[in-house]
Amino acid sequence: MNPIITAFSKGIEKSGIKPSKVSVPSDIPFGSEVVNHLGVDFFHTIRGRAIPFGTGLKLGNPALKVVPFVGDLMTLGGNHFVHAGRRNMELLVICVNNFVYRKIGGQPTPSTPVTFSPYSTFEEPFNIPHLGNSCGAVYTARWTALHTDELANSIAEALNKQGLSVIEVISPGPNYYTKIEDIESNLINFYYENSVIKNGEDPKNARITPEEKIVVGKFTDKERPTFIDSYNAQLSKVLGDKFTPYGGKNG
Amino acid sequence: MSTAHKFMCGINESGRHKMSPVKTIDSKIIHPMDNLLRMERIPHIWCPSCGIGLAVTAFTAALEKAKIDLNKVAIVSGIGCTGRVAGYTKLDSFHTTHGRPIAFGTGIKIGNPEIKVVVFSGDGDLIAIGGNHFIHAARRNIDMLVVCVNNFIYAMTGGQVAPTTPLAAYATTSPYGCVEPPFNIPYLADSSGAVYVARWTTLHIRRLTNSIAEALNKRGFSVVEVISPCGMYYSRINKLGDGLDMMKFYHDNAEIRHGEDTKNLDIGFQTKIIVGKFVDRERPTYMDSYNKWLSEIKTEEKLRK
Amino acid sequence: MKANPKDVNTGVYYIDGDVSSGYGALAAGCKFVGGYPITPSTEAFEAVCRRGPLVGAMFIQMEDELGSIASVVGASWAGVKSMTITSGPGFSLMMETIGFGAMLETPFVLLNIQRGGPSTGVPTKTGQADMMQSRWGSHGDYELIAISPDSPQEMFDYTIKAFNLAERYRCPVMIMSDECVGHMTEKVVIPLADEIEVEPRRFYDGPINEYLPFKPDEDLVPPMVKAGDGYKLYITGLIHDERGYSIKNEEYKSIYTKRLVDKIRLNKDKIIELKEEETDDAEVVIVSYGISSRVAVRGIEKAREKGIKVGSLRLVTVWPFPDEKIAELAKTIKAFVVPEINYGQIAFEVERCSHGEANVILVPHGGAGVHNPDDICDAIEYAAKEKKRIEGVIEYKTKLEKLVFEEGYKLHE
Amino acid sequence: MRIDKRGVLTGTWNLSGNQACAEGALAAGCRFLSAYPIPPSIEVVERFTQRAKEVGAVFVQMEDEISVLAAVLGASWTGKKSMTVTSGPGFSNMMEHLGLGVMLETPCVIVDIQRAGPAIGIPTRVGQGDMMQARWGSHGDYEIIALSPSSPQEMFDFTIKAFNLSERYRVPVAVMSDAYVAHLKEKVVIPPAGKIKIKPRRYYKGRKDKYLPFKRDKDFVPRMVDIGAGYRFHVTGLTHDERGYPIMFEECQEHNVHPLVKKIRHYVDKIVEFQEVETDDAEVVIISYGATSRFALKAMEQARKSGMKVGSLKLITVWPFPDKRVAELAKKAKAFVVLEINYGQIVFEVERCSYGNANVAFVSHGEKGIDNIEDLLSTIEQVLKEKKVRKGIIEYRT
Repeated sequence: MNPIITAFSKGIEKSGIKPSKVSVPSDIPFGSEVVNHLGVDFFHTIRGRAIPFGTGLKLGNPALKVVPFVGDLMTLGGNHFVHAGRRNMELLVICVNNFVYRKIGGQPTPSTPVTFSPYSTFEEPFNIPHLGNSCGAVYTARWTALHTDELANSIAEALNKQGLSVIEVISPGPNYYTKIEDIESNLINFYYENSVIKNGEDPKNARITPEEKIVVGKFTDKERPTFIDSYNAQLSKVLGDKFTPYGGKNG
Repeated sequence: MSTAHKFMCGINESGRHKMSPVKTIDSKIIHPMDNLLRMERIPHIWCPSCGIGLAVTAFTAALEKAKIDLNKVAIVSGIGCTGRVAGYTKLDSFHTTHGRPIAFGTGIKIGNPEIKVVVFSGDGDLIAIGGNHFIHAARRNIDMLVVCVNNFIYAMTGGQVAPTTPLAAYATTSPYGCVEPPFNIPYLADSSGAVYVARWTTLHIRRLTNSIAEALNKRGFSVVEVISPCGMYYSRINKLGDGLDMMKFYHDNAEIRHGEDTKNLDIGFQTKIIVGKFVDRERPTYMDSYNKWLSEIKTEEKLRK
Repeated sequence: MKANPKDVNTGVYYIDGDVSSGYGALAAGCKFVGGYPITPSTEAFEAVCRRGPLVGAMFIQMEDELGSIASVVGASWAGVKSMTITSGPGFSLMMETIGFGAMLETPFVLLNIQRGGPSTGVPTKTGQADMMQSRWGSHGDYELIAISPDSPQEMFDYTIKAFNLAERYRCPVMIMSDECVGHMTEKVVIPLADEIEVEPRRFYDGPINEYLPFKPDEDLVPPMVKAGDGYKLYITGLIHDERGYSIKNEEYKSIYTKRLVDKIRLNKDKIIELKEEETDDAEVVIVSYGISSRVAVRGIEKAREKGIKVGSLRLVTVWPFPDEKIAELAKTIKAFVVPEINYGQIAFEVERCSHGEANVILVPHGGAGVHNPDDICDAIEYAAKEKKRIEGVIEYKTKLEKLVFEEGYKLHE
Repeated sequence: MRIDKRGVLTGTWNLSGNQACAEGALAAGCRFLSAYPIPPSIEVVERFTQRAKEVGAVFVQMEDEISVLAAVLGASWTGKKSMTVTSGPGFSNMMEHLGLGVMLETPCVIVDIQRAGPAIGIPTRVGQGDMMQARWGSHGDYEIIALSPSSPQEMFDFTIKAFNLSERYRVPVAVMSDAYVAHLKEKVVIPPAGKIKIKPRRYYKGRKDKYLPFKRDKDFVPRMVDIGAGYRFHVTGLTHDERGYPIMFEECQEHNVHPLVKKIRHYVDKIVEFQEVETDDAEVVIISYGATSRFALKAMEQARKSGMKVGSLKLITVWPFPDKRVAELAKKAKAFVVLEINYGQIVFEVERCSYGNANVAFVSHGEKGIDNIEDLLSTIEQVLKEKKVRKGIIEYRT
């Protein structure tokens, strides 16, 4: 988690956005000191509901930059994710992917208790950038916990995007992974050996499979009217001056 | 036999593409799908000009076409107009909670892999509240057929905006026009891993039938989207005329493009509708990978001993 | 504080309870509604969708009820009054997040237009079987407030009251209406803005660095702030201390969640609202709420014609429950008669609070319809006649039950 | 009926409550488990998955608890005994499908390892805050059965009991355990397969075309068939007649829903189970369930030593609630002391059933860790001093 937080705070800095304007609904608990250091507002929501909670925050006060941290790998929250993408709700979803495909690094073996992975170990995981992209996200990227600088840049970039941005961060987490020490010991090499940067790659081809290396990079960067934009556009068109546009890009 | 009846049996005026011969019991014409429909439930609840009846006709015809043991087919529906389909088909049929038929069907499939599970429900049910189960079942590649009747609106509750309502279309909860871009269901299914994806309108009754029959014999998560008119709400609120006008619209604006890349299948308000079979691929189903995994463990343990 | 004239569509209307409640919400200054269509509550949401944009209120139809309520909790923390609208099945889906809202002491209003249950039940017809659920539906210990209006006019008035209570006590407030009231069309008078009392959110106005999100005032309710004002909020659904920080296992003292319960239990008397009629010399008292209280009126009249002294106690706020009131009535009367559209929920509460000093007769109804006033009248007669104390809720056998189970009623040919 | 021997791990073991629960399920013939990982219930799934391959049982991890219970209901209709295991937050998510299970009268078992709530609460700490939720958590009117084990051995026994009850009454049965019992390791004796009583599913054995899914026997319980057996039946969550077809009249509602309540309420005496210790001469009766009952007994012994006449009533089935027995005891005893790890849930039921005949004192174990019994003892002393019966629930400052 720590490298991600570091990258996150760097990213906020780079983006030039006041930390106080950033709200972080998350189903991963942050340390209180971490939050103090970041200077953001933090909401530890129930599992899987970070995105709708963020939707509420954003619509309640469009001036906010809302950055949901999602740790459940779109299990409970999958529906909220795809719909936020469809609406192009102005959120930056940072999906911390603790899932390590079973064959990578030879651990865990198939007999690892399935309950510790967000999916049963024999299931194919979601290709999150692809899912996000196909649901209409305007920005998708994937980095490993190792690529802190790239991650920071991505976050800075995404924070200034209008619409739903998704950044998947591959990072092993003890909660989901029994033999974590095996991996941590040689994490650096592990990611060096097992990841390859392909910016602009079609996320469709960025599946995480045991055979191929983890494809990382920035995949999508497009423009689409956000929910609030199209809301204002449509209603002004129909209601004319009876309607005062809501919030707007920066509240 | 009335024209309407013929139409319902899928027999057009020229008598072409009969789905099944006209059945009679002591010279009284009975519904040709008598053995597949719960006739005691007819007349059904659907409004005049609704397309769901056609989808059911196609489905029942497909069941016969697919030549599968009907006792081993379970049909699961959710809530909504299409949710009532389970109540009219004479199979093991379940009318479950809103948005959960896929989850319920998953339980049936894994509880007894012999059963062919068909989830027959609407867009709001499967894609809005059931979206999570939809993408996850596709990812897992649960061996089931999903027939998603898409009428662009929540009809049962009186015409609220749905995640399939085209931009700027009107609905009671988007009284000033829909502001949310709709889902492209085939694309969603495709990108979450469905092995068979097709889309037809209720006008393409024969192709739809064939498609469903094909999908019934497909191993894995198959999705057939059926674009269907809702004369009572969608057409009325948007002033699109009655069911026949919608059918005419499909006739003029539906274009068949097999194998089209699913990302080009967006549907706008009264724009061209691209139909056809888009995806047909092979992937190990959930039970396949489960059994593989199981055998791996067992061999591993043998080695340990 | 008075309502904002912009939000209030003053006038005399002929509208149904749902719509009236929607107008009430906007009049109370509600600026965010997250909903999901479900019969029979849709009209309320539709009303907000039509009128909301004109008064600068945002609405969104989420992908499901889980999403709609989560967005409402979020919006409330963004600083706007917010509300969600649903019915039984959606209510069940919201349970986890309702507990979450209570834990975060988030003010929001939930309008539940009850329908016949369980499960999908009878979507288009009435029921009152979610009453206990509204109190006990989420896991863990919490207390909240539930109001049960019985007319479109009250739907308007009590929606406003609900918002006021929510802001006052920083807790979710349920409007437990039912399909009958929701779809009942009556005259509704929407007063001038300056006749509507609106409780503003209690915002914290001290130095930023001294702010503790969960440090209560003397009435056990902590003041609130908005997200994005630089307070570096740390809000968690874990059990937490005044700073909002989650508490480590070893230092676990449940003082925090205790306050969640106490802030309602100790402020009970201020919250509870009852409508009492001729209870002073009554021998039988009808305890009712929502639509049942209107059906009961006829039953009571009939009984009075027969010369029975009948009083009526109507629960406007069902939760917190008026324990003391029931207890003191129990001393003076023979029996309570509780007509409700379920097979016994509030009746058990009445039984609990009557401490064996008065009989409790339940007039049940499965839903999909309302009581036959004759049943209520007969129950009252029986209650008045019955000499001895009978332990347990006496379930009165209604005409409907007799018809269905004894007189061989044919459901289908 | 003959039970599947493969499931029974006969012998004496040292198991945690969670493991015992999994063993109980397998012994009862449960062959389908669906769950979403949530502490403190994970060990059940682990144990189950480890043993599953030996007994040909299957575990499915769904995307959330909503789909979990939906899958369990579906699997149950295929003839497999099915269950799920969860904790507070998951239990809340299951509420809608609990209602569906009741409406479709689908036998299944829900194990809720309670933790401190509300919301996320403290995932690793014990709590008993879901007791009322088990009874009232889903919308609409229904009755349900809930058991509350207090030791790993009981986790094993009650899980089997739960399956039997759910097959007998065709209702979802909740096993309301808690983190304390779930993580407690104790001796668990698993009897030989022959010694374990298993209630078979009540199948319909008649002409296929005559089958009515909701035609009730005298005891209000309808008979079941499996999917794929060729009955071509229909069931719905809507209000339905005995054919399973929806009919939206109040008559049908009465006809459909009233029996759901009756089939439990009329057999309360058959279902209800509790353990009494020295209640005959008791002036104060401690009422407890689950983890707390262990400390209730401890406190009782101490109190007896110091000459106070104290008995204990331990609830085995919390729902349906033993109204009659509590009422009887209320007449004999001076007072009840109710011990719960929450801020008052079952104590309200006790107050209800004591009809003003006995004082009802409440001790919340939320305050100071669960194993401290001083509060309990001092409460007993103080309640004994009470001269007359006080209205409402008494909470002494301790």
